[in-house]
Amino acid sequence: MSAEAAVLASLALPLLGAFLIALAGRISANIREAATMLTATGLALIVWSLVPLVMAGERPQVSVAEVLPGIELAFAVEPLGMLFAALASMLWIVNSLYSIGYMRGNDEANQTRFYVLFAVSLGTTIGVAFAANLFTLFLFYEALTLSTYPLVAHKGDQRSVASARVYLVVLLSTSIVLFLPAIIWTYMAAGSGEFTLGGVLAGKLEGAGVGLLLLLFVFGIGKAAVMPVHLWLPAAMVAPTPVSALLHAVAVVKAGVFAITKVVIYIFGVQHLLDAFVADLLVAAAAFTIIAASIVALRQENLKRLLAYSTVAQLSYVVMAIALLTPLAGIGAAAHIVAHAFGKITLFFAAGAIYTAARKTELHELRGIGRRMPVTMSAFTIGALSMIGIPPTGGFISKWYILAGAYQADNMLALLTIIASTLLNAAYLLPIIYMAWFAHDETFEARAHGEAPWPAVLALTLTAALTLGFFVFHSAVLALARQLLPGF
Amino acid sequence: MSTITLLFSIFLLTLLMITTMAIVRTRNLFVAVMLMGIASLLIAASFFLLDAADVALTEAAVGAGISTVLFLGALALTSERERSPSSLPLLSLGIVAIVALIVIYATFDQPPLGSPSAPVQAHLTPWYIESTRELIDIPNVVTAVLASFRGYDTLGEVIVVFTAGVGVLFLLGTGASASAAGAPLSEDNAGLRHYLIPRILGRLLIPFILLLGFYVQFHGEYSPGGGFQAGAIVAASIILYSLLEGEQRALLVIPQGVLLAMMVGGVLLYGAVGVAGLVLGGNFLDYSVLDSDPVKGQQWGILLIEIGIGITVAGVLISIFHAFASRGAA
Amino acid sequence: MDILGLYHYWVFAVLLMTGFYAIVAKPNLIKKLIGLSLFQSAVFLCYITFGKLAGGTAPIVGKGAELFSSPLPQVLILTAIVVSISTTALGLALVLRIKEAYGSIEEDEIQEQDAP
Amino acid sequence: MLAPHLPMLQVVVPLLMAPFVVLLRPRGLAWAAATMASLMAFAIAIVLALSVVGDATLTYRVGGWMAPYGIELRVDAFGALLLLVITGASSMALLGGQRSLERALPPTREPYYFSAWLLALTGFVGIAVSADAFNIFVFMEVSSLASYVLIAGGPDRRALSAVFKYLIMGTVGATFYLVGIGLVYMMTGTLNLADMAGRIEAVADTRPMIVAAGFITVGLALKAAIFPLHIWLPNAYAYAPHVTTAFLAACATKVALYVLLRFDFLILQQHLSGHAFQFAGYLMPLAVLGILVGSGVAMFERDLKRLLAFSSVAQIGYMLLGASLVSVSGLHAAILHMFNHALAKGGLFLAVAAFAAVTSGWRLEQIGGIARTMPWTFAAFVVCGLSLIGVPGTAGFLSKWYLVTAALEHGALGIALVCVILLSSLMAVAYVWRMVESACFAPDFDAETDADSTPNRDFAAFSHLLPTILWIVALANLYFGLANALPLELAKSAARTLLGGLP
Repeated sequence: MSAEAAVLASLALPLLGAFLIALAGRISANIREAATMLTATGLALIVWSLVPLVMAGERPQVSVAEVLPGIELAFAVEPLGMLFAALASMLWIVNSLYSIGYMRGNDEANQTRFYVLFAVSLGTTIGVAFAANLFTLFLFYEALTLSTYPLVAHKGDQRSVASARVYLVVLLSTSIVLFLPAIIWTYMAAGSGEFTLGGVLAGKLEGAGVGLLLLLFVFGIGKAAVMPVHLWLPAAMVAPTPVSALLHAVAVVKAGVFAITKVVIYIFGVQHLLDAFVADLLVAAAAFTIIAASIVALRQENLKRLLAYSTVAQLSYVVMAIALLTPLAGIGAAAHIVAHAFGKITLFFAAGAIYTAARKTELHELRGIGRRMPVTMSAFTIGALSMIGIPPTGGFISKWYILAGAYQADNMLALLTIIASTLLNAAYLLPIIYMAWFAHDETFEARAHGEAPWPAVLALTLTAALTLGFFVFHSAVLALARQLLPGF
Repeated sequence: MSTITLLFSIFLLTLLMITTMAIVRTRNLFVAVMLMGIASLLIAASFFLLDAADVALTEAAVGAGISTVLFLGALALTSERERSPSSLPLLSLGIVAIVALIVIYATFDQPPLGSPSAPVQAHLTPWYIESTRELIDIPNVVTAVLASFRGYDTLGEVIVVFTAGVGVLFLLGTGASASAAGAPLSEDNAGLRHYLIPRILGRLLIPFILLLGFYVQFHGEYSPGGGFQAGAIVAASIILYSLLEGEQRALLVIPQGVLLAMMVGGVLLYGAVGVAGLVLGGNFLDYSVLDSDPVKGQQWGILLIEIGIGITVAGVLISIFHAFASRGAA
Repeated sequence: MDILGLYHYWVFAVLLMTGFYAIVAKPNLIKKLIGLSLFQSAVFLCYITFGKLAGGTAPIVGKGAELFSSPLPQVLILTAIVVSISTTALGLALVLRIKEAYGSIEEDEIQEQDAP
Repeated sequence: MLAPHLPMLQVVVPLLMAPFVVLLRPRGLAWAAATMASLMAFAIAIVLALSVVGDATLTYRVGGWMAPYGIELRVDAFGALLLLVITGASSMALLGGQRSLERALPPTREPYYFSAWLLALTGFVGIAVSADAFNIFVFMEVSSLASYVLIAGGPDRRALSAVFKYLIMGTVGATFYLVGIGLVYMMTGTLNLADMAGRIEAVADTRPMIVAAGFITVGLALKAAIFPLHIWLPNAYAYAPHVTTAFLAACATKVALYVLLRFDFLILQQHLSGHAFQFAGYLMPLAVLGILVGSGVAMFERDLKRLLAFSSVAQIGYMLLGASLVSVSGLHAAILHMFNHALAKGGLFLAVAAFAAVTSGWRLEQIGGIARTMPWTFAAFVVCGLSLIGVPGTAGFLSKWYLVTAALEHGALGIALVCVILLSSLMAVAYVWRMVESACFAPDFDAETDADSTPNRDFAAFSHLLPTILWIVALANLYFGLANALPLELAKSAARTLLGGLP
């Protein structure tokens, strides 16, 4: 299969899979889930087959249609997109495994719809990853919002419908009111929205306009959850946990920070931003988000909401890293996308497993749960350590690079923020771990459960292993990220 | 125009304005409809003074005749008195006054009435008069323009009439056709049969009205008249007949099915003439190709489409009348 | 001649607005249709007026006359009259159905009935 | 051999089929004949559209008489695009609407209804191909009278009062137009549009011309339901039979707007000094108000069809806004939006027709849970809804994109306009999502507890043709969101023609 065909196949396969899952859903649950696993595996194989090519410096490109004059629906695989697509497709396999356990364990309704929409969401995520220009990015960005909306509203009760409404309104309105005008402005100023190394705006847009446009992008890409447009993310936590895990810890939110990264590197151009002295705005916004979200997380009672605020903070790490505009920070941003994905998906898997096995969602209910669910809580601990950035977890690697990048940029604000937030992370995560392992729960019914169904446990074990593994085996990710360096 | 006609014209128009004011003011709808008939006749007379004999004839037949009958038919089924409005509609008066002033404002730059250099007279008119003589060779230029030069408009006009017929039948149904055809004639639906004088007079009149209709139909090329006027006049005579003899008798003379066939047939005849032009190598509605002599062809075409118009108009108007009348009976 | 010409146009304006007034201000549906009829008649008068040629006759050639009023406005108005009566007929049919459905032909009473 | 006659056949085919249809008695036959005629008209429209690509113009002399003496037909890119919309909407609505109409109409009235349908189609295409001011009036009346009939077939009595209002306002509009062209005719002596444009220069600054421009604009604005003259539209659309609404919502007001744009740009603007400024000065605020008020009312409307009707008022505002920029790019956006909006709104109303086949009504709470009973139909509904919002990848996005870029050419004013467009897009998200939420998450509506609705869970009445057609329309929304060469080319060429070959 040629590289171009692989790109198209990676976009088409999830949609085809969705169709097959819909058909299989009419026959039996087993065939449907087999179809899901098959689609996920197939997608991962295709996407990963592209990795060696991209590492070797190739950039496969496909243009599908010219939608507007000079504006094409086109795809191009570059290192960052490759990284994102590879990450999402790999985690989809694990997540599908987890979903089987979770959805069956909780006897959820409308499971076929769930799997179909999940496949569609993954397809659009790949579209975001491989987008070759702003228009294509925007198209798949919106499609991702719309295809995940029903997943958020999955339960269909009043609370989830209301939360799903918040989700949709925040994401759609920011994208329409800020992102779209920013795109149009870019096309009008630069005459192109093609992702080009070194940017397209240099010499086309100067002065205050650069800052304004950057802000439009950053707040328009609501999926990156920079405060105050983060509101949708806690709201999205009403969704079934597999959705929160893969989509709202990896695919959707990473699509946001990924889009910002792409805009900074390929639309503005690092040099251009440095010349315009506007990136500090972005650093400040991200720093504020990190600190504020961490403080809010401290006050959460609900485990998933706590994790959501933690995600908000961690996303801004990536945004801040990229805004530092130094090579080391750039590598750190890419590494953090991966490391945070592994860690956070593990945490969500654990939260979901606890809910499935014990119906527990609030922090105070977790007393002593480590004894009844040792595997799950071990994984949770690894994930939490990675969030804080303690070795030997993946979180340490990415934080290290970001810290180094901040030194390189001589940016005191960033340095202080990272240190402060590490302390805050520890402050809200370590008590949970302590409580789970060392506190005692006296109530009788609390003891009447063990681990979650085996597919779920297997999945969270795998991701915990990945979190640990990333501490050692991160050279491939860094190699991919280094390919971005000519942009700095 | 002599001074006398000028004065007469002004007199007519003034009378017309007074009549319309009265129409709007009166609360009695029956009076309003009757005054409408008078206004139509006044307008028709003005048209005649302005050299528009064809239009005058049509306005008299349609405006004063058919339209009055329809309004009366509707009044019989609703109510004759208009409720008095709750307040004086100042807003409406304001809007109306402003638009009136704008229209009057427009009049000050107009070319003076009757000037031969006015664009209306100078641009197209001479060509029409010349070409009618040369290419069509009938005396009535209005008929020539109507049926041939702008025959497509006239087709549209027939379609409008047909649409109105379809619409009224859709809204009101074909009425009592089912019962009327077979049922014995009942006494309460017998029109004015018990009144001797109108009945005798009416019976005497009907053949003459019909005859007038056919004359207007077939003499339209030479003098004012044509399919529309003829259709309206024929319809008027049938309507008079049904008023005198009752709905059911009228439906016995021309049954519902025939009326429908007339509505459809007239349009199709017109369309067929158009398509024939197309098939014979000309454009749609090109009559010249209908005969080896183009002028003859034009005359044939005009004759045929005028018949088509007449049939459709008569069919539609009579159908509408029956639909209204049967609604009352039901 | 000028005076007459202008007078015709003014009558047109007055008729137009009398009809328009009946349409917008009268709640009775039949009165509205009467107004509509008047409104359209006014336009007919306007067209025929500017088709008139001083000293001309009806455009029927071959009677010795050489000056003819323009036939085109007359043709247009023939069409317009037929359009007008068609609209009136359809409007009246609607009024009959409205009367059957609502028992009234006054606009405000109908609106009251529709307001839940 | 037929090729040169196609502009004429476009009108003649539905015109001559209409009387036939009245005679077809057995159930279904009238529908079949009307559908066939409509599909033929659609085929002709496609051929015409393909043959005018690249700034070509087809003309036809009816009766063989040359313009300006006879009546001329003229099909340019703008007309061809509109023909596609009209005939396409008619064909799709007829194909999908058979069952829905069978339920709505008593069998004896069916032939009249379908005849009126073809007459309305005749009227619309007649306007689109005509190059003669008075001929446009005649066909406008054909289409209007036929539309009144189509709407009056609605299921309850409110249809009647709505039609009466439409009839009065529509006739006033047409008569205003007649007064306007009468004044122009008086000053120029001609009715042919091209001839008129040539002769208007000499009388450009006279008072009757200014008043004529006013009358024509107001009259056509009434017909096009431009805010605030839209008040006839919501009820007329809401109470008409669903299929009628799908047809008329897709093309009726656009035809009037088409005439308005042609008149204003081809005849008045290029020859009256300052007219371009007046046009923009009067119509732009109306367009903006229409957009905001229409969307705003739609956000709070509970009746599904009224909601969509108010959204139409807003969408007409978009088209007008594009036109009132008086630039090629603005017109281009406006004309493209005519096409795209027809796709979206036609599909939405067809979906309502499908919903109504199984629900007891079409208030928002009555379609509760419809997504569960009719998932495919609902999915198509959502696609069309997204196109209405202007989500990328759908046809609606493209016209919004062009509208925004066109507005941005106008500096500070442009930025204000962009804000309006974005704001109303948000409002569109809100009202589309209210429908989606009701359909997905509201509890199944219990007809027994609702006094004024008739319980109607009659699945048998629901044919498979309608969902198929709906999906064709929905896919067209997606297709023209990505591969839009034909409408784009036509719209561009139309915009160029309207602005007289300006680059």
